[in-house]
This record gives sequence, structure tokens and C-alpha cells, in this order.
Amino acid sequence: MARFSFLEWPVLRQFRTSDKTGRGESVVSQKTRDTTPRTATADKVVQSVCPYCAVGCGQKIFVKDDKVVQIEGDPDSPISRGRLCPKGAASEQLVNANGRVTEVLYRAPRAKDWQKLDLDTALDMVADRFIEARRNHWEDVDDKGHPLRRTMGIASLGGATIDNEENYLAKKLYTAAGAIQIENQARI
Amino acid sequence: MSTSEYDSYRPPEPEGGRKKRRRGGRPGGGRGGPGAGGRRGGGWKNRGADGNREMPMVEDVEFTSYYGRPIVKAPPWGDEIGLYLFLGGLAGGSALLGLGAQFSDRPGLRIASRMTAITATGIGGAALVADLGRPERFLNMMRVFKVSSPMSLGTWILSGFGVGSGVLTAIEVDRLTGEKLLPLGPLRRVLHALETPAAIESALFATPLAAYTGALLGDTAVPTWNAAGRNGLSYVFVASASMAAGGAGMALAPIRETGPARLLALTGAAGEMVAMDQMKKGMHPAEVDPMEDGEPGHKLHRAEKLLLAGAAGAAAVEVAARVFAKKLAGKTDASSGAFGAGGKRSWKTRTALRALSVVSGAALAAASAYTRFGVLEAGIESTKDPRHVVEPQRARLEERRARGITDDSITTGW
Amino acid sequence: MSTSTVENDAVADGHWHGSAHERKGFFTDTSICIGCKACEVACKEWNNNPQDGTYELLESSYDNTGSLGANTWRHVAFIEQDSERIEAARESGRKLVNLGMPTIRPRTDESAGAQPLGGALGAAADGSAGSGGLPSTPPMGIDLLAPGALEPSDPEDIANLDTTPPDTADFRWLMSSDVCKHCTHAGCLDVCPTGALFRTEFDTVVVQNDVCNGCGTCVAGCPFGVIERRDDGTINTPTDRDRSASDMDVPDKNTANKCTLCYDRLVDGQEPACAQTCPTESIKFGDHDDMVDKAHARVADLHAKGLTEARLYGANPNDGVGGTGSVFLILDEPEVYGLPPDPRVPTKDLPKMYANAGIAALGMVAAVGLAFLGSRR
Amino acid sequence: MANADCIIIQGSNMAECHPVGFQWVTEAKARGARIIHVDPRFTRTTAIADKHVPIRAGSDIVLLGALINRVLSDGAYFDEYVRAYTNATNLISENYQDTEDLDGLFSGFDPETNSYDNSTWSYQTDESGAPITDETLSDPRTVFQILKRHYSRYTPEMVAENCGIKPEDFEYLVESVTRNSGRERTTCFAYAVGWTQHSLGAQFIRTASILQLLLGNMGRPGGGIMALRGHATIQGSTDIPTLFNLLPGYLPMPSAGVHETFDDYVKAVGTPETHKGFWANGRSYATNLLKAWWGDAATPENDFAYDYLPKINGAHGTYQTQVRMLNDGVDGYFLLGQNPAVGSANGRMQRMAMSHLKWIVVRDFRLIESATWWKDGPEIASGELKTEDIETEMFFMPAANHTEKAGTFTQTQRLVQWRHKAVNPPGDAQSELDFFFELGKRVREKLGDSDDPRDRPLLDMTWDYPVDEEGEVDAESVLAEINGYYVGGDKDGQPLDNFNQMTDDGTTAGGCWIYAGIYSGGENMAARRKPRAEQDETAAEWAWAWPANRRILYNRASAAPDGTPWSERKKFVWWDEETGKWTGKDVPDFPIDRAPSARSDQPYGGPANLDGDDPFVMQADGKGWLFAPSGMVDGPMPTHYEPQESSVANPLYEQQSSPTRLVMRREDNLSAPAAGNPGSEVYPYVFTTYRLTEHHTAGGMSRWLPYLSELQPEMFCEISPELAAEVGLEPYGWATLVSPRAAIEARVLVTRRMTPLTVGGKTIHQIGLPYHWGVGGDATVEGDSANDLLGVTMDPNVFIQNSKYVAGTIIPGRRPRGPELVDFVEKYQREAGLSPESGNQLVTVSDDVVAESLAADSAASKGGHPHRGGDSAVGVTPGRTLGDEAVDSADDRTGRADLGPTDSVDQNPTETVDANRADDGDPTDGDPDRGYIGKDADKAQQGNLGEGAQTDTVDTTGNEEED
Repeated sequence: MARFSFLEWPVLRQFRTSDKTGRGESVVSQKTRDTTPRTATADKVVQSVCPYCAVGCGQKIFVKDDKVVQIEGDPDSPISRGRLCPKGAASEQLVNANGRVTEVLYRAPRAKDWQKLDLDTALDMVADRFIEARRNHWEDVDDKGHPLRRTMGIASLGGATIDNEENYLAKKLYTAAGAIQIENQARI
Repeated sequence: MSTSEYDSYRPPEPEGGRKKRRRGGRPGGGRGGPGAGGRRGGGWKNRGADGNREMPMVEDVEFTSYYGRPIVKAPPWGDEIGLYLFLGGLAGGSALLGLGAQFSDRPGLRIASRMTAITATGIGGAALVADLGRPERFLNMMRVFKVSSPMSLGTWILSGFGVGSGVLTAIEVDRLTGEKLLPLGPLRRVLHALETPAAIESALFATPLAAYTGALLGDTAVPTWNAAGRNGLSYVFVASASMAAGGAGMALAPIRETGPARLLALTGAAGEMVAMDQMKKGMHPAEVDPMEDGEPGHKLHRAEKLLLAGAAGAAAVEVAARVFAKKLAGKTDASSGAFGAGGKRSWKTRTALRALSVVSGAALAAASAYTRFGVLEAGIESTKDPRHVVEPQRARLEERRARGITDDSITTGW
Repeated sequence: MSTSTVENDAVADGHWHGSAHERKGFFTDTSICIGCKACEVACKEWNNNPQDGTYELLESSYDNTGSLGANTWRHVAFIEQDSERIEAARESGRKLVNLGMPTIRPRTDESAGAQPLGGALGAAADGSAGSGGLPSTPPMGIDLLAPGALEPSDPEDIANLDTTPPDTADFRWLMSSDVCKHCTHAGCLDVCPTGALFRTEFDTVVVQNDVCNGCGTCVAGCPFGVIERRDDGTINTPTDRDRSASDMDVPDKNTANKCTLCYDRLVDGQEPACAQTCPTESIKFGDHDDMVDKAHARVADLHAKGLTEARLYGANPNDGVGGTGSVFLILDEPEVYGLPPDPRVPTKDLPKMYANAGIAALGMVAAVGLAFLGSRR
Repeated sequence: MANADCIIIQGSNMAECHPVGFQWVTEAKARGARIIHVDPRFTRTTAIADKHVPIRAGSDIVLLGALINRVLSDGAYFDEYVRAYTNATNLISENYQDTEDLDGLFSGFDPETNSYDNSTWSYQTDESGAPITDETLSDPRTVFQILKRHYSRYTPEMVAENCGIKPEDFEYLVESVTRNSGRERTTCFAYAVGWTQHSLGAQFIRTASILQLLLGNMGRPGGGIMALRGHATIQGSTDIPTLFNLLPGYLPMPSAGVHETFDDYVKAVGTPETHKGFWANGRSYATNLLKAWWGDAATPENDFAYDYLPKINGAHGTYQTQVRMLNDGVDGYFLLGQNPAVGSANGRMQRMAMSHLKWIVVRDFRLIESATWWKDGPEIASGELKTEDIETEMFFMPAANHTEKAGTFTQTQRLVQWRHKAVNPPGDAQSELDFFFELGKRVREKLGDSDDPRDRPLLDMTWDYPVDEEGEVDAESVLAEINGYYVGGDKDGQPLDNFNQMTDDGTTAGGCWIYAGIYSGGENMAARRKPRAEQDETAAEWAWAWPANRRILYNRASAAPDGTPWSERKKFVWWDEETGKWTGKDVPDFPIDRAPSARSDQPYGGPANLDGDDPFVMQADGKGWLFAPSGMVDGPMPTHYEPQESSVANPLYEQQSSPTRLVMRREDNLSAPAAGNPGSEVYPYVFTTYRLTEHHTAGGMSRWLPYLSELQPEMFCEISPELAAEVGLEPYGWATLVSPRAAIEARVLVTRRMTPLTVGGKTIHQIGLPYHWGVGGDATVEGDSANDLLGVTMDPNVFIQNSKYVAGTIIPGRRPRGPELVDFVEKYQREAGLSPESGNQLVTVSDDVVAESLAADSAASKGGHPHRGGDSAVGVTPGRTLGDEAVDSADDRTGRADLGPTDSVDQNPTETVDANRADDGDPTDGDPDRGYIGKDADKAQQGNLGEGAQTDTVDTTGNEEED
């Protein structure tokens, strides 16, 4: 505790000020005086919605140096009035917890473990397999000759936490490709 | 003020399967013992407190708790603090002995006492710093002078005492080394002139050093300590300090000079016995339990045994010394009284006496140490079971209500 | 050792001159708490507190946190009770109501001059502790006994009001969110030797982690067992590849830690994280006096409904700690929740202990003196 | 919900699953409302509720039916509301026969397909087609009388006997509901998966809606039925569905053989001839969708590229797909933030199915169990699968989370809220939007020059979305397409304002008609954030609710037939005489200028002909349906059937369980025998699964977070003290739970919150199981997955699996490890004498009754909506490719080895694949029920499973929260 000036020594400050018992302002250190919340020092605040359940609570996301520093309830929201449940309150850890995987992993057939792969190659491989699987199980007509124009080679189980726009693109691509075994959590 | 009406009644031990299941303190505390307690599902029967009947009978409150979890927390104090308590008392007592020895011209006792004082202070201080969570910030202890914090006052007392005994030590060392070792030119005279004021100054701080630890433990929410503090823990500690100092003096200085040490030890021992008993009488039974059973109880009983043995030994040495002294008085002048000059007393009895003095001195010191560690661990033990907190507080609350004071309780119906 | 007069007034503790802030505090109404533990998570997330415990079931219904501590500044307790227990709680609650009715002593305590209670508390020198309340507390603004509300002339009246509870549940599940009490006379604050703990301008008690050297005295000083030294705790999940679990980024290690009532948020005029996130607003935050008023109104409302087991905890400025900053409405005896039934700030007995120490010191001097006189040759 | 006077939470644990939503229940309680929680368990919701009514799982229709019966017999129904707004007065066709006559069956049951032909349920209509009504409600043929007779035997005694509810609790319920309905007061029901995840799920909800219609609570503030959906945008994922049977805007996917041409399709969706409600303009909705998808290629001449749409022929739900996978009928699998290995029913079947796939793409934040099953899944531990034998290629692609991408979530009250992007995704993490855009772009590039007609849809689809500076798709452009825009003409490209502007001539295009208006005037209405302090309680300017920002549907019903509000207290939408418009606190769900007294002469003819008193604007006849002539496949009126595996005989009818439920008779999906049959005593207890506040569904977003994992670290089961004593379980000790499919272990929480019920003379013990935990190497906390215990029996309407009623038993101690686990489960199965047939007998009435029901059907005029339900999920009659001979898909697996990551498969679009005809005995038929076709199927399965255990008794079921 660097003593800038001798007079700043709390014991003396204690007797100089009215805080004789040394329990209040006289013992406050400089660091405590400069306390500011990280919500105040954030670069920007973004209004968002909690990803967990369907109540749709408003969330305010505080960002500093392109990193999420705090997520808390959005008092403006008429649904949640600034409140969150334990999962909502843990959203910041959902974003920042270090168990998160940030590179593409690939497991070859019969392999024992993952191997890293760059995004571009992975997307290409998936596209190849998409086309190949689509062709493998293509069905033009059913046994009574009615047109089907579909493939049974691709299936998808979408989560109920992906946005409407993402659902839209997925359904559009799958349907155009003829894949019909498309499902999501709404039915489980 | 603390009437002792507590012990006239004691809430009956709740019958049935109240198993003490202790969930260890927060960090790293292992899971509680096997959850065999019969308290699963619904809570226990609680025969409602019947406060508004006039007769001051404290109803037999059934003890409930939150899954047996502790209510107050024990401080993270280990053996270092127990060591400090003992050494603090020892240093205080020894400083007084040193002062007395200086004025009653007992060089042997003086040197021994002052050496004990400074070593005790040194080791005690180091133990304190070692026990800190962040030892590198020990200087923060001098940041404020807080009347309401015994530890704050204690630190200032220890420092004051340390300064005094430091100076005395310098003087003693200088003397012992024949004024040659230390490169003190003109300062030597100044140093030696300081001897008496330093002695008085350290003596001034000595007794508070020994006594404040009573308030230090007392001023906590730990049930046993708080109750002890309110019922004279300082007397116990002061007596224990005297006993320790006396014991140390007896052990380190020759018989001839350690008369006062023996007397001090004896008064200390007697004082501690009385004070401890008086203190326990004033405490609620649930607060006394931890001092009587388990490991702390074991330590305190051992302390008692050692104390008795040491006191007996010290008394024997005192009587023997007096008898021989009378005989010697006949023959030689009383001035030097150096034993060496004693004629007829054989060498054997003298060494036996000396040995007895050392042994009993050590025993007394050990007794004092056991008392300190015992009280420390009893306090920590008492926080582990919520019963030690709830029952005394319930009794105190009901007793106040019986006396008609009904608006100072933290739980209010309105 | 002069016996110190211990001011009993929280505002006085801090001696913040020129602080326009009113005293802040919580009111936790456990009757509407749904035990969702959002407060625990929001508090930990805001303060970056490390994860606590060994990922094991703590054998206490849905509570796997155990108790407050260095890493857990909010703790939700779960207590399952059968009808017998409910009846007993309702009975003890009814007695409490009879006891505390203001007819014995006008509760609208004016200034310090109210009837001195020093004598009753038995604490010799601490006469001023009992009365006084907070000069800043306006005489209880809302008159609970206004006409229309329950209007018993004497305590027994409430007993014969038709207060049969709507439907005595044959089972109930108590849930309550426990937090630091921010007492008016804070045991931890008083005993802290380094001035790390201090009374803020909002009259809350906060640890300055850059000052605290972890001596641990405050841990023993707290009558509620809230504050604790942070010795371990890990924030990394064991699966973290590049950083091993033991390499914890545990902030403020080995110093004392406890709820700061979100001091850093208060400074910026924000609401504490737990109060903002509580879904049913069981945790209310605001000026301490409003909180106490709300508590009184709420408990009166519950009693009117016959739920006499409801009682307040910490709303009485004359209790052992001078009333607490966080006021609770609980539905059973305090110890059922793990709260002390009659907590007392140890500082109340300090003058007496200093006196004992003084006498002991003199005794010791006398003993040494006698020892030397006795063995004068 | 905040202004409800009584809230009945049934089939939901709102305080734990929707805590912040629950603030409105406490708000209502503070205003004096009465909260009743009907649930097998005493949960945190019940702790706040005024009353707990413990009920046996699966018996909700008995309780609600009894309430309907009491409301009708006491005359406590809201007479004026019922007469004006429901089809109570309509007469039903002569041929209709009720379950009272056919001992549990309705008329029109075809034992062949185990499904109903609903022609006998239609209205009696006069020659002009208008339904005949009887205002006096006395004619036995009126819906009112049929309803009364249908529920006549649902008495309080029946409730006590079958649901285990004490009579005084039932009276309390009746009194609360009746006292809080009518003009001045409203009652609100809230439900979640507690209702939906049963083989009668849809009918549970129907019963509640009938009750609410009778009490006049529909369409009114504080009334109605609140569906508490489980996930951030699960409502969105049914509005714009990645579902097999729906196109965006609830347009049905065309069925092969039924919707040959666009006109057939539109006729099924809704035409002015058959509909008075807004479904009448089905044609324009469909045209706009096709136009949005295929842009210029969709022209009036080619029916707007209707033929591009693939056709479905039956149920392609996730469980049917699982069976197809097990028969190597599927190659690739996309998992978008979903964890079927833990969350889906019959988890073991899921994992085994995945081992048959060629490749799986998992998109998630962390290595969930569905991504690591091949190296640390339960089957690896039990030796049923060996890592080195598993052929499946796994792609784990990190996903962006909700702060790293912009987009909209649709919450449970249809409110579409926009999320702004806060930060960039770290490393290679990518949003689904970006992923699909990239995938689509690459697939189109690779197909570039193909002239194969099959690839036309892919190449013609509109896929040129603007890309922002970081190369990510601009989500608002997709939202604009969903909203709809003008095509050609002066307003080309301008956004539409509402779905009435949609035309069927191709001059407008819109991805989802119910979302039209979300981007009106080019402003992103979903991103509106007017603070609640600055607007009234309905908060109309916060984000946007579909349809047309309306907050309470059918709110015309909140006014009396004459347009005046029912009461001052419950005033919401009313008719304003001067302005000649409907006005109120919300956007009126009614043609704005249609006077209450307006009456049209024709029965149908689209929205133009909606009468002044037809609040239910979406129904064909504008009325609330007490009796559903169509739309429900398992009966016009909800009827109590015992759940699958129930150990209690159906007290009301001969028909034990729902005849139209979908079962899967498979070795790996065995069921406990029904009540009374031998072997049902081996599984005496009832498991019911549920969620905890601290965890999120399969744990993907909560078991990796220390702050949440430490709150609920270990898997546990909740049992009553009586059961603990009976079985000798030690509180907080370990127990093994066994079901016909699997065995798992869990800590034991002995609590009085679980109450044993006496039902049918026996005491039924219910055991509660949270299902968040899973076995995998990566999570912070792990445990056995409750979903391994569940079997797959599906609701015929929506194909959701039954997770709330599972027969099983419990024994102290931990479960065996390794291969012994499989033997352990088989021991119980042998003891109960289980076979794929046990428990799956669909029809339990005598044959002559069935014949009688069929006879009634043939007499009725053919028509109605032919739907093939029945005992097996409708056989997915596999199709055939036109063109020359080709390798049978199952055999071409030989070519797999060269599919290594490096080499790129040469494109040969013309290679065709042989058909999988249903009758060719080819095991890859998708027919779930016929997966088990004797020996060769097993052989084929063995081949690629490659594990030792001969009879692969598959178990694990899924309970991935509500739909």
C-alpha cells in the first residue's frame, strides 16, 4: 500500500477526519474510490433475446474490445421486465466458458480420435457428400407411379434455438434438394 | 452481571435420532457424514415456544437446524495462532519477571526472562504473519488504529512491546559479549542508559499483551469464545501467561534466583484453575461442551494434569529452597547467597532440585500452551455443530422474554 | 483501555460527510421465492466468483450449494415440511405476533431518547446500543394499525380474528435466498484490523480486496457466518484443453470475500445483479427505510390472510445487530433456514471484555509484584 | 396471464421451466387470483400455487372430461358465448356413432389402416350446403347433446378412481373454474409437454379448449390456453418449420398421390368454396411461397413450379427416420444444435442408428454427446459398438451463439424479436445462416451445368442474398423475403404490409404468409424496442407478433355478439359504433369494418362472408369447435384411453389404449404388456420425466457451464417415502431404474413431494426423473440419461413421442457396468415375456363392434380428409427412380472406402439408384413398423453393427421437451 504522502496514512486520516473508529471513509483505498462497473466502461450495449426457453426474455449484451463482458436482463422488455432465470443469467458463461470448440473437427471412418480441418475444406467435403447422398437415395415416383421427386438419403434434426431466417434457408435448401426427412425439436 | 441461573435448567437432550452430521466448512469441506440422519423429508417436531405465559420457565425448545449445517463460521486459524497465544502470554510474563529481576538484582533470572521474552515475541510475530492469507501484506495491520478491533489494538501492543524488549535484548547481548562484539562506540552509554525506561516501557505493554488475547477471542461470534470472553477469559489467559513465564523462569534460571518465578508460577496456576472454573460456570452448557469433549477437551484435561504436576513441583522446590536458605543463612552472609558457596549441602541434592525446578517449569509452560491450544480448538469445534449456536441464543432470547423485554428480538411478528 | 462508546448508528459508522446517499438494502420476501437460483448465478456471473464445491449432491433437497461462503454470496435454501411442521410454525408465529405488538412499547421510536433499553440488554457499558434506531428512519410512516387494517386493541385480539388460512397445505416447500445482512452494527466491520472492510456511502459493508491480508478475524466476527476467506475454487471446466483445472484464475485469492451489495453497480446508480434478475421480485432492492416499510406491510397482509407463520427477520432496529440492511420475511423459525435466532454483534460485549482484560492486566502486575516481595531474601 | 382470475397450470411445471414467465402468475396471485397446479409432483410451481392436485400421469382427459360434464350438468357454461361462438348448435350426421355406442371407438374406424375416415363426423347440411342448427340445443344430434352424452360417465367418482384425485380437490377445482368464468372473470389454462408428450397429447389440449369454450374464456384477456413452449424459437421453428410435414406458414407438404396437381393441393389447403375463414385464400399463400422460392422459374404456366416440391407419403418424423437409418436407408445427417443421443426418445436406438450413417454434421458450441458417441458413448462402454468398427464420418462444425449472429426468435406468444449481432464468432465458428448459404452456393456450383431435371429446383431457386463486409449473409434480406414483396409492376421489390395484399397471380411473393407485415414499409418491425414504460400493458410497439402484430388471437370473442365488451373489467376489443370499426387494446382479429350484426347468406366464400359473430376467423365455419368434424385423426372429441404400458385397466371403455396411436413393433423398442396381461407386474411403477430450472434440455447448453452444473450436479430420481420403504432405498443413496428398454442409475431423493395414488384399487407409485444428464467424456457434469428408459409410441396427429408415462421398476444399488448391463436388461425382458407384439395390441374391442363402426362409415358419403394413420406410422412406401437399372442403394456401401476426406468424388449426375419398393422385401424400407421383417433384416443389421450381442435389445427413449 504505497503511501504517497505520510498524511494519507489511514491512521492519521482517521484522526484528521470525523471517522474516529476507522470504519468508513478514512480507510477507503484509492482502488476502491475508483470503482466503476464494467457495464459503464463497455464499448457498446446490444439488445438481444435469451437463447434458452420460449418466454423470450430481453437481454442486454455489454461488449468491450469485441468480447462479451456482461449479459443481464433488459428492463425495457415488457415480457421479462429486466429479469432472467438462472440459465439466462449464465448466458455470459455460455458465451465465454472455455469448454467451447472454435475450430472444425473431423473424424475419418474407423478413426480413434478427431483431427483438425479448416472450414473451407470441410464445407467442400460436406457439399460433396450432400450431393452424393442425395443421388444415392433419390426416388422419382412411388410404387403407384405418383411423382415423389425426393431423396431419402439426407436427414436433418434442427434445434429449436436457430433463428427463423436460418430455419427458412435450411428448409428452402433441403426442399429444393428434395430432402424431406427434416425434423426439429418441435416434435420431440 | 452474568447471573449463573443458566445451569439451574438445561433443555432436555432431544430424544430420538438426532444425529450430528457435520457438513465441513465451505472450501474443500468433504461431504457430510453418511446421510443417515432421521431428519429426511419433513422437519422435526417443534413444540412451539410458549412465550407469553408469565412464569419464566424456558420451554424445552426442540433443536432444529438447516440439515445440520454450521450457522457461524470458524476463522481459518491454525496452530500458528495457538502458538502465538502461548508465546504472547509467555513474553508478557517474562518481561515483567525481567523487570522485577533487574530491580531485585537477580541477573540470572533477568537475562533468562528477557531472552525468553524476545524469542517468544519473535516467534509469535512470525507465526502471526505466517497465518495470514496474504502474508506479504502484514504491514496493513498498522494501517489503522481501531478501538473496536482487538486484533488492531493487539498489533499495536505487540509492536510497542517488541520495541521495548528489542532494546533490552540489545543491552543484554552487549553485556553478555563483554561489550566487545557490538560496534557501539559512544552509543553504548546511551544504550545502557535506556535500559530502565525500555524495561518499564515493555513492562507497560507486557500485561496488555497477555490480556488482550482474551478479548481477541471473546470479540467473535464463535459461541464458546464469545461466552468465555464474557466470563473472564482474560483472567484465564493472564494466569496462564504468568504460569508460563514463571515456569520458563524456573527452568532457565538457577534455583537461587527463581524464587519470584516460582511464586508467580504458583499464583498463575492457582489463578488459572479458579478462573477457568469460574468462566465455565458462567457459560451456557452448550457452549461448554466443546471444551469438555473431543480433542479440545482432551487438551484441556491434559493441561490441568500438567498444571497440577508443575505446581506441585514448583511448591516442592520453593519449600526446599527456603529450608536450605535458612540453613545457609546461619553460616554465610546473606548477600551473595550463591549456592556454590554452600558448604554442607551435597552436590546431589542441588542438581536434583535444579532438575525438579526445570521439569516443573517445563510442565507449567506446557500446561499453559495446552490451555491456549485447547481453548482455540474448542472454539473452532463449537462452530461446527449449529446446536452450540442455537441453544444458547434461544435460551438467552427466552430468558429476556421471560423478563418482559419483548421488542429486541431480530424476529418480529409485526 | 478506555471503554469505547460504540455508536450504534450505521450512518455514523461511515462518517461519510456530504454523501447524499440514502441507506440501501434488500427486502427478501421468501413467501414468493420459487427457488430458481437465478440470484446465485447472476451474482457469481457479475462478480466472477469461482465455482464452488465438488459437483456432488449435498443431500439437502434441491440445495446443492450448502451455505454462503467466499465463493457463494447468494444461497437459496430448500426446506420440505409436512403439515405438522406448518402447524407448529403457524403457532410460533402467532405467539411472536402477540409478543411484539406495539402496545407494550410505542414502536414509533422517536429520536435516541426513546425508552433506554440498555438495562434490559444486560450489556453494562453499551447503554446506547438498544434504542436509537436510525435517526434517518422516519417514525414508521405507514401506520400499520390504520383503520381498515387489522385494528386489535390488545395482543389477544389477533388470535380471534377469523384467520383460518385459506387451505392449510398438507405439505409445503420453503425456499429462501440468503445473503449478507449488511448489519447496522457489523461484527466483521468492527473487528477488521486492517480497515479492509468499510462502511460505504450506501451504509453497506464491503471488503476492499486490495487491502485485506486474509487474517480471518472477520470470519469469526460475523454472527451469521457469511464472510469467509477464499482459499480455493476453480472457474475452469475440467475439459479445458490448454489450461489445467488447477490453474485457476481465482480472483482475490486468500482474502476475505462476501456480498458487496454490488457496490460497483450502486456507484453507477444501477440495481444489484440479484435483485434485477429475480423473476418473482422476491428480492426487492431500494432505500432501506422503504424496504422495512414494505416488509411490515407484507407481513401484515399475510397475517390478515391467516398465514401467521410469516415473520420478519432483521427489521427491528433494536435487535442484537441494530437491525440489518437485508430484511427477510420468513415462514418459520430462523434456525430452520440456518439463521441464528438471536444474533448479537460481538462488539456489544467488547467494553466488558476490555474491562476484564484491564483488570486481568493489573492482577498480573500485582502477582508479579507479590512474587518478588514474597521471595525477598 | 397477469389479469387472469384463476390460473390452472396442468401438464406444465411453469415456475421451473419458465421462471421469468412465472412472474405474471405471481402478479395475478398478488391481485387475488387463485393458482392451481395439477401435476403428479409437488414442484417449485406448486410451492407458490394455492392448491396442489396430485394426478396420475396420463389421466388428464378423465379430469377435464369430468369438469366438462359438471359444467354442462350444472348449467355453469357461459350460455350466450356458447350459443353464438361455438358449433354447439350444429347437427352432426346421422351416421355418426359415439364411443358410448361403440365401447371406445368412434364410427368410421378402419381396422386395416387403424385410422378413422371422418366422413361420418361431418355436419348435417341443407341443400345449399349450410350446416343445419338447432338453437334450442335439444335435438340429440346437436353437438351440445353429443358432448353431454359423450362425457356423461366422466363423474367425480371416476376421477377419484382413475386419476387418484380426492373428491374435495375435484370440488375445489370445479368451484374455482366455474366461479372465475363468465362475463366478469376469466380462467386461464397453461400447459407444456406434460400434456403434449403423450400418445393422446393433441386430445388433452382439445379437451381443455372445449372446456374453455364452454366457460367462454377463449379470446379474452386472462383467458385462453397458454402453450408454454420450451425453446427460444420453437414457435418459430413450427411457423417457418424445418419439419417434414409443413411448409412455412403452416401450409401442408404435398402428399404423393393426394396432391397431384397444384389445384388438388390448394383444395386441401383451403378454398373459398370450402372455407369462410382466412384459409380460404390458401391459393395465394401457396403461390407466394413458390414465387419466393423459385422466383422467375415459377410462372402461372408451370403452376409456379409446384412440381419442384418433393412429395411426402406418410410420416417421416425423426423416429421413422431412425428406423430407416438402422436399415442403412439414410447416408447423411445434419444435427443443428440438437443432442438426440441424450434428448431423443430411445437414445440407444438413436446412437445405434447413427452408427449406420455414412456421415454426420454436428453444429454446436461444444462436443455434445451426439458428437462423441462413437468414442465415449454408453454403447462403447457396454461393448455393443467398437470405435474402430464404426464407419461414420463425423464433422464437428462450431456454431455461433445468440450474441454472434443477428436474427429473430419467435417466443411462446408468437412475438418475433430481433437480436442484434454483438460480437464476431470466434475462430471458425459460423452461424447456421452462413453455413446453409455457403452449402447452397457450393452445391449449386457443383451442379452448375447439370441438365438433369432433378437438379432444376436447386438451380432455379433464388439464392443470391446480399453479403455484408465479413462475407456473412445479411439476415434482414432473408426477413424481407419472408415478409413478402411485390414482383414486377411499379411497386417491384417493395415489401408487403399484410397477407391480404398477397395475390395468387404471381405478382407478389412471400416466404411465409403469417409473417407478412414484419418488414412492412422496409422497417424491421421485429427490432422495435419501445420501452415498456412508454406504452400500455399490451406493449404493441415492442417487436412484432404474427399475424399482423395481434397479441391475443380470436379477440373478437372478448366482445359480446352485439359488439359491446362482456364486462368493463374484461374489456379488450369492442365495436365502435361511430367509426364503424372494431377497436380496443389490441389489433382486432376480425375484418376491421365487419359490423357485429352483419350476416352473410352463403355458408362459406372466404373471409368476405365471415358473419358478425364468427370470432374464430381461421375455422372453416368461423365458430369454435366443440366437435371437430375434421382436423383430428383420432376422434372428433377427446376420449380417455389408458397410456401405452399402463398397468391400469381402462375403466370407461373396452378399448384399453388409443386405437390410432402409432407404435413401433421392434426388438429395440419393446413395451411392457398392457394392464391385466401377464408380465405387467415386472414393471409396476411409473416413470415420468421432467425438466429442472438449472439445466437446459439435453444439457448441451448447461452441463458445460460450471455455474449451472454446480447447482444440480448429479442425476437423481424423486420417490415417495412409502416407495422407498417398500423397495428399501436409502435416502440420497443410489438406485437402478429398469424399463423394458434399458437400465440406468441415479441418486435417490426421498421426498413427500411425490405422493402415491390409489388408482383402480391399486397404489400407483410415480417416480420423477429429470433427463438432463448424458454419458460422454466432455461435459462438466455427467450422468445416465433418463431418455434411455423411454420407448417410442407416438401421438397420431403430430407424431410426438410419449415421455410422461413409462412403466419400469427400481432396485437399490448401482447398475451393472459393461456387457452385463445388456444381460441385466434382457433378464427383465425375459421375465416379463416381452416380444415386439406385447403392449402394442391396438384394438381391444370385439370384432363385431369394429365391423359396426366400419359399416357406419361405408353408409356415409365418401369425402372428408382421407388420412392414413393406423397402427404403424404410415408405411413410407418407398419410391422408384425412372430410368435404367442401378445398384440397390444398400449394396453400394462397398464404394464407401474411397470417400476419404481428401479425394473428391467425380460427379456423375446421371447415375441412378434402384428403387426401394415396399414389397421387394428390401430391408431398407422406411416402414418403421415393418423394420423387423424376419431374419434377413436382422442379418442386414448385424452386418454393419458388427457387435457381438446377438439380440440387440435397444432401449432409451427421448424426451426432448415440448413441441
